[in-house]
Amino acid sequence: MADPIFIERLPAAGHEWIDRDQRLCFSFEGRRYGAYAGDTISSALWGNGVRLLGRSFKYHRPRGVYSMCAHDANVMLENGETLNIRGDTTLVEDGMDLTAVNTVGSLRYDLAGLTDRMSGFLPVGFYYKAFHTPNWMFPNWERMIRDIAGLGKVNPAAEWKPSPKGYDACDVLIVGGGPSGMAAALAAGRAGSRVVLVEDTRCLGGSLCYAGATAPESVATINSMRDEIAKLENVEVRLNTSVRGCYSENWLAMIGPGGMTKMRATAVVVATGAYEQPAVFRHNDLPGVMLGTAAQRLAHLYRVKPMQRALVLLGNDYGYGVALDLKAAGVEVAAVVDLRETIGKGELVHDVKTAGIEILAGQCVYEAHPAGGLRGIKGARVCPVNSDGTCISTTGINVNCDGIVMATGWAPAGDLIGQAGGRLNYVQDAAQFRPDELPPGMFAAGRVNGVFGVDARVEDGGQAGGQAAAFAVGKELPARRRPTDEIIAPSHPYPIVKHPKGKAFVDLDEDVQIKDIVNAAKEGYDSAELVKRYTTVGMGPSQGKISNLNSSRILAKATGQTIGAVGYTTFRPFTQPTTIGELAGRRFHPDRRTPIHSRHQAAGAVFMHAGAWLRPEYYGPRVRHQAIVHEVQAVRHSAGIIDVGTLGKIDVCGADAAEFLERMYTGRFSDLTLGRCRYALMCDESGVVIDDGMSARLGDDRFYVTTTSSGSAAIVREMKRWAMIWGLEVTIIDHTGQFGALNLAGPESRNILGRLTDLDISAGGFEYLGFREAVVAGVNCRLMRVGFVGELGYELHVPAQHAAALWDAVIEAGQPEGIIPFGVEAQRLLRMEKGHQIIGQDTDGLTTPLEAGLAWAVKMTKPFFIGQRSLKIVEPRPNVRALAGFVMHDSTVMPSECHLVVDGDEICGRVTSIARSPTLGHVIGMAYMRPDQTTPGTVIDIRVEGRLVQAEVAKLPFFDPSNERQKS
Amino acid sequence: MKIMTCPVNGPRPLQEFVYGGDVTEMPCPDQVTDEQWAAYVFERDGAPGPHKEWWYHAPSGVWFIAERDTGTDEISNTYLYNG
Amino acid sequence: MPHRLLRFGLSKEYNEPRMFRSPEQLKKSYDVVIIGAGGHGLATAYYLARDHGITDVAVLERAYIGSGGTGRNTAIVRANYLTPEGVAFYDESIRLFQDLSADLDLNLFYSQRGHFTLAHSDASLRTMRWRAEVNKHLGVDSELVDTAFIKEKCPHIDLSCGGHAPVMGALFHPPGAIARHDAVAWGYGRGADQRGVEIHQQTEVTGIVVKGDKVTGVQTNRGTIETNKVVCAVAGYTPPILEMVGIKTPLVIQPLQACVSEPLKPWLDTIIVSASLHLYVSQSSRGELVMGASLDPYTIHSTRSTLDFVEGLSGHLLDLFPFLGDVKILRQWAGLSDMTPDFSPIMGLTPVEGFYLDAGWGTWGFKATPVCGKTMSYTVSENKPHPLIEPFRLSRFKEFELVGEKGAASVGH
Amino acid sequence: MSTTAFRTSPLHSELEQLSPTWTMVAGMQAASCLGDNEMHLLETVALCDLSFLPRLGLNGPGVTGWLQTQDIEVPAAMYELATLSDGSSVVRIGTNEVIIEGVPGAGTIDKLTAALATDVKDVFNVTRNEASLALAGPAAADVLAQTCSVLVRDLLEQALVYTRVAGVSAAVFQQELNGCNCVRLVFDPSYGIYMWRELLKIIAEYGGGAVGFACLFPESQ
Repeated sequence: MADPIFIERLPAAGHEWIDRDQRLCFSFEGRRYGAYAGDTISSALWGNGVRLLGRSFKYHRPRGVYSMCAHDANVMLENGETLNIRGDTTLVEDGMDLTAVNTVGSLRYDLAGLTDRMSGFLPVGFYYKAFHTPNWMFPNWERMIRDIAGLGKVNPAAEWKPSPKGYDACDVLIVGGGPSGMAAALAAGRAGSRVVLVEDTRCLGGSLCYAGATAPESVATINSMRDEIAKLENVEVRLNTSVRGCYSENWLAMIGPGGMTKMRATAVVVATGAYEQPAVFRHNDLPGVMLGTAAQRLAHLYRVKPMQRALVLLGNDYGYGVALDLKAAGVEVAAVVDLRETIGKGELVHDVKTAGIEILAGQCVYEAHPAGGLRGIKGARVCPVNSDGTCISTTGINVNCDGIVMATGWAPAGDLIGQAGGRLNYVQDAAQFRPDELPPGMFAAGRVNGVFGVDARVEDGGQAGGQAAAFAVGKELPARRRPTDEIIAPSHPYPIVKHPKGKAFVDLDEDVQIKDIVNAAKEGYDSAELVKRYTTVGMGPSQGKISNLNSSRILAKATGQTIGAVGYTTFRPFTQPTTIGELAGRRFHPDRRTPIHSRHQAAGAVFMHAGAWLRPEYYGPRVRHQAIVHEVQAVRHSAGIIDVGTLGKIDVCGADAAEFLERMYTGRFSDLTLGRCRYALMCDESGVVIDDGMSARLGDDRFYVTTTSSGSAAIVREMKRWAMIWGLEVTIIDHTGQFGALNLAGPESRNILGRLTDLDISAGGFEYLGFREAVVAGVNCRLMRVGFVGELGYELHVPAQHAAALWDAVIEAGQPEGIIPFGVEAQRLLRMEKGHQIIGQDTDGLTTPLEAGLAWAVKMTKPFFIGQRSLKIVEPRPNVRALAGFVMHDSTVMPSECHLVVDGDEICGRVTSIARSPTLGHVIGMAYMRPDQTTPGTVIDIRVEGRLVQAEVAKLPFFDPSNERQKS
Repeated sequence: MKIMTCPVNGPRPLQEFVYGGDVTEMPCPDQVTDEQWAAYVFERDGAPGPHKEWWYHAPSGVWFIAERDTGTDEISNTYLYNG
Repeated sequence: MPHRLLRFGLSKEYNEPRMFRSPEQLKKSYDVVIIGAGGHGLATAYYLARDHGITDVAVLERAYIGSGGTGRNTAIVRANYLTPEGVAFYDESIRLFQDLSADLDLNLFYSQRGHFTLAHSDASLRTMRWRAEVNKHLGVDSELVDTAFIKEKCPHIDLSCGGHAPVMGALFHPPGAIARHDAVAWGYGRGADQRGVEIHQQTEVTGIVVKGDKVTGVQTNRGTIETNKVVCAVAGYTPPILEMVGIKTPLVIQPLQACVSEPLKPWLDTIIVSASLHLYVSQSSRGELVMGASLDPYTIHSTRSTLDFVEGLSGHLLDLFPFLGDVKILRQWAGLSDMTPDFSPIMGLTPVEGFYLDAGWGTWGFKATPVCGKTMSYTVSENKPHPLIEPFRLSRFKEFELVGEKGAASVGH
Repeated sequence: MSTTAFRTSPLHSELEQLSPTWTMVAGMQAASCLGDNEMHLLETVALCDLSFLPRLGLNGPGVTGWLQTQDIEVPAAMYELATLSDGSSVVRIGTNEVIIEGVPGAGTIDKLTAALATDVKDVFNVTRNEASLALAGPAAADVLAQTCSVLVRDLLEQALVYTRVAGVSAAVFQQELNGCNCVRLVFDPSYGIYMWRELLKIIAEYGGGAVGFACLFPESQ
């Protein structure tokens, strides 16, 4: 294989970020390139003379390095595993194999590039204005549009390794490790706060890492501050860490090498700096046109010569420093074009002059001249310009250059401030937005605060750090005064030049041009938010970091408003695109197991999820249906045992316990005698059935109630609340998880239980609906004689740690009778044979006890129970529906639960439970129907897959109507 | 992350709490018309502003009352229910 | 290249007319004043003008067109509801949506994708069948489908759900669609504007004048207007308006959050909803994943974002699509939902004569936009409720005649 | 009549797979040792099942008074842990609610249980069969920070906190056992296996693992 392409860099410099001792090799679009460790993908490619790094979203225009810090989305790559990799900020790894996203064919021969030629036909919002007639054609158009749009391709085979997430807290969080951030850290640190300083690049210093030449002495400043910070034990520095979002009460999402940290900070110092803003002119997006800071990053951090011959377009004194940087990097500076009529008198300006660089004041770049072969640009036309951006294109000169470097101004990186509810206001003389009202505990410092001079930033940061430290301990905030800033007007008010032929880009992510904004305003989309929604300016991957300000400027001009009045669109998380995996973290899925879980596993249970619980649906090895029938028959003919430990289990204690239950449940409990239990039904305040269970009396002042498995938590909660509101002397003890419970059922259950306890369980000694506390198999046990499944049966409740022992003992004791465990499905079938409703299955969100055939459990004569008053309102009305049983003798077509009961066009109700009864040998079920249909013998129609099948209404229960078996 | 101060357990992330709705007085069931009762059951004070609300700290099972402005989400006071 | 685009390439000038004028002054009086220039308000204005010849209408908007729920929802349109009342209502809405682009001559990107509501338990499977059966009975295309069918339509989904609550089946609703939500408001706005309706943005209602039990005027930050008919179509901002006329309702406001990913090449053609995972996701025509989850758990009248939301949503998304770990989320936002106890809207006449309510839109307002315009305009011009919305009357609560749609709610509440 | 059957830890089946040395403590088979030189795990982070420690809950208006008659002073302050003469600890978790946790060999709980056999007015015993774990070792704080918004440095000495750990409601407190600083987690036993597995996953990333209780209660095996 051919040697990788590698072009040597500029001579080594102390502050560079590359490690020249480590050579790496990677591929891009099928060609191999060399790189140094520490190179980002963009720096390595640019350094090797690659100019075409990506294609734009809409017109597939050639793109190169622009901000060199992912404030644009020009360089987006994929490697088959990961997509939309940011080339500017992603380090080269040896052996990487990368291609650009969103190309048809290849990056170089991108067929979709045609759209650029047709752009004249694709104005702002063009897709709203076509493709919809004729209607039937739209799907094809949409498919085409979808295929052209979109960046990376997802790889459905990709695996995500769970990434950790952690909580943390600090007194003062400082976001940004530039001069102001470091100063803030020192101030807060010295004040004794627990400080965390986060910096999203690999080292502290911020812009001074690459803008050194603009203030040579500042490098020294930085180094000394770094050393100082290192000395403070209460200041923790986190590099390569970025704050992605700021939420209520200084709750911040930070992403670093170790995944996500959720940081609670008492005070936050926002020292996030500023986004350098581009100038807008024809072809301002082509490779070779870049921001001043991008050129500086290339030259200083990666020692890459940004271009051979540069034209420097500037609107502030900072740009003069950039020009000097370029010269120092061996770039021939063709000229400095200063948008301003009168150029500054600063030192830098003087140095530029003495360096012999020509300065063209009051001029602008009217257009860049594309070079052939997607090589970027070959020159530019420079014309006189007025401060309002109108340009005299008739007079002007052409300048040969392969790069245009733009230093025309800044926008504060105020995202976090906006997210936290702070406001930015437009400051005319500085021609940019500046933080105004900050939420409590948030402080801004440095360039984000509109302070640009290095010394001023250090001073500003120190003040902010001091205030943050004071706030953290609730002290009065020291006064804050704006440092005197040697840099007055860092931004040009209107670095935007129209061109009749267009292609002057405001938003590079979305290919939004000047005319798009103007035309949108013309059409009536004349507020910042509407322009965004219509033109999609700022909607792209970089969320308008380098387009929103210019967009507002253009809109303001077009609508004759001030920029302040136009304002900006809402700041929302995230400050940088954040992966779903990092946000998801480990993904906890708490699930609950009963104390008998291991026994079910051993017995071959097939588990089902019931809420958070894992419950045996049935027991293998038989297939589902056979297993269920087998289990049902065991219960009917001999004995079965089921784990009902998921039921809610509550002790209601205290002098007013009985009164309390009277109010909570629809039935009567004051007359429930010691040693007895009773069905308990609960309604909500609108009279809708919400839960049921059993209630047993343990003593004068103590009851034991069970609830449905899904209801337990909410019922306990509501009981506690009502107990408090009613001021009753009652204590609610939730034993749900603390108790295990099993139901021993079947004709043989008495014999089996008898072997395990001394308790008199004879028919007379322990009658139906009786309750006892006794030792069973050596365990203190609560026994209820209940008949949910319609057989002689006992529900045994014991402390969770004893449940397994009890289960083993019962199974053991039941061997002679061939006892087997049965699952949820068998229980459902058994109870249906017995005509027992399941709340939630045979009722829904609006069912009253009157409709559900539960009126017998409601004592309307009581003074009060929850829901009673509402039931009194609906009681006199005829029911619209009623639950009744039905049988099917011909069940060649078998309905399923929730198939409809219909009468012609009328929906009368629905099937709520249905199954073939192994005991009765035919299909039985329960359904809602018109009350007049509920008389046994009535034939009802059920619609199944379009056909009507007949069922005959039957009396409940289907099985053992006289209850002999459960009472035996 | 919103922090709420439980009168018993102190400041905790909101995820530990269950919202119990506005504190309302149940009218005496036999002294109100059907319409008044329906109003109690269904009608809510949905407008932004200071509300008295039920909150429940799930891990410890403590109910308490929070005075919260539903417009600004500011919690001015939390205390245990006392009759 | 559709011929409709030729004009742009061929003409030097950009001659597109304004979508909507911005009238300098409020008039002294209007026949009808609609509060809220969202989809519902503008659709009502549009049909008032088009179908009922009532053009002396002002639509008042506190912020900008579509700034409320219209521009914040996840743009899903479906009719697979649970109650006959709901199904009939939303089905009519879909019918209107299907012709709306042509009707408004604006491409709304109304894209029929097919809508899956996943069932992770036999309980939800039952509810899905219930919905399917009611839908079919009323002629709405819905079917309970098995996992194989889901896999065929959405090959990349992990039906085992990472081992947690595996998918057991789904309610499949072929007409389920997504649309460009803002454009719906713009289209109705333009249509209304062209017919003489005045849209006043940046105009906040500060009071409503009621004499006896009759509406006589509306006070705004730009002056007072006389009118006898006021339509309140401000969804999440309804309660403060109701206070102005002294009407009490069951409405409570809860934020509903959403987020959007980077644009991806198309891989998800259907709309996937899982109530038990509190998740819904579709892929826009731009390629973004548009995702939402359940309501915030408590009342707050603020569109602030929370980290919990996007953490939880990301986790659940990976349960179904484990390969999305590296996909990046760009932005999250929130809107306000005005929830009712039975998850059905509150529409029609109110105890205050001339005050018409279009509220209770919770999480299901966008999909109802056209039918709300139709039925509310009828209700206003006839001063009697349109038959389709009769069941949604405010008085149903005191009558204990709720319309239980909770079972059809797309996400947990 | 009283219980004679063995207790089973909610984590029994998980421990069994680690072929432990079983030791009977207070009627429960407890894993005293999970293999040789497990002590070194305490230098990073170790997870230990302490569900065998007997626990007794008391609730009701009469609790504090009655306990005084049993010579047990309950700290007045909520959640404050007091250690009894026999090493058991007592904590108030409500105006009328108290929990007592025993240690191997301590008698308090048996004594109180016996005394409760005959009904005591306004004192109701609360079954406390929780799952009870210890995170031991220097990295315990990091493990907690990944699962719980309450940080170890927020935990006061001798005081428990009710919060959520890995999505589960739990009581969390610090305790020094065998000279090793532990984070104790006590929670609903039905979540025991879930919690055990999640914590082990995280601990593994720190090079930690599960240990037998002898590491923390050396004298009691």
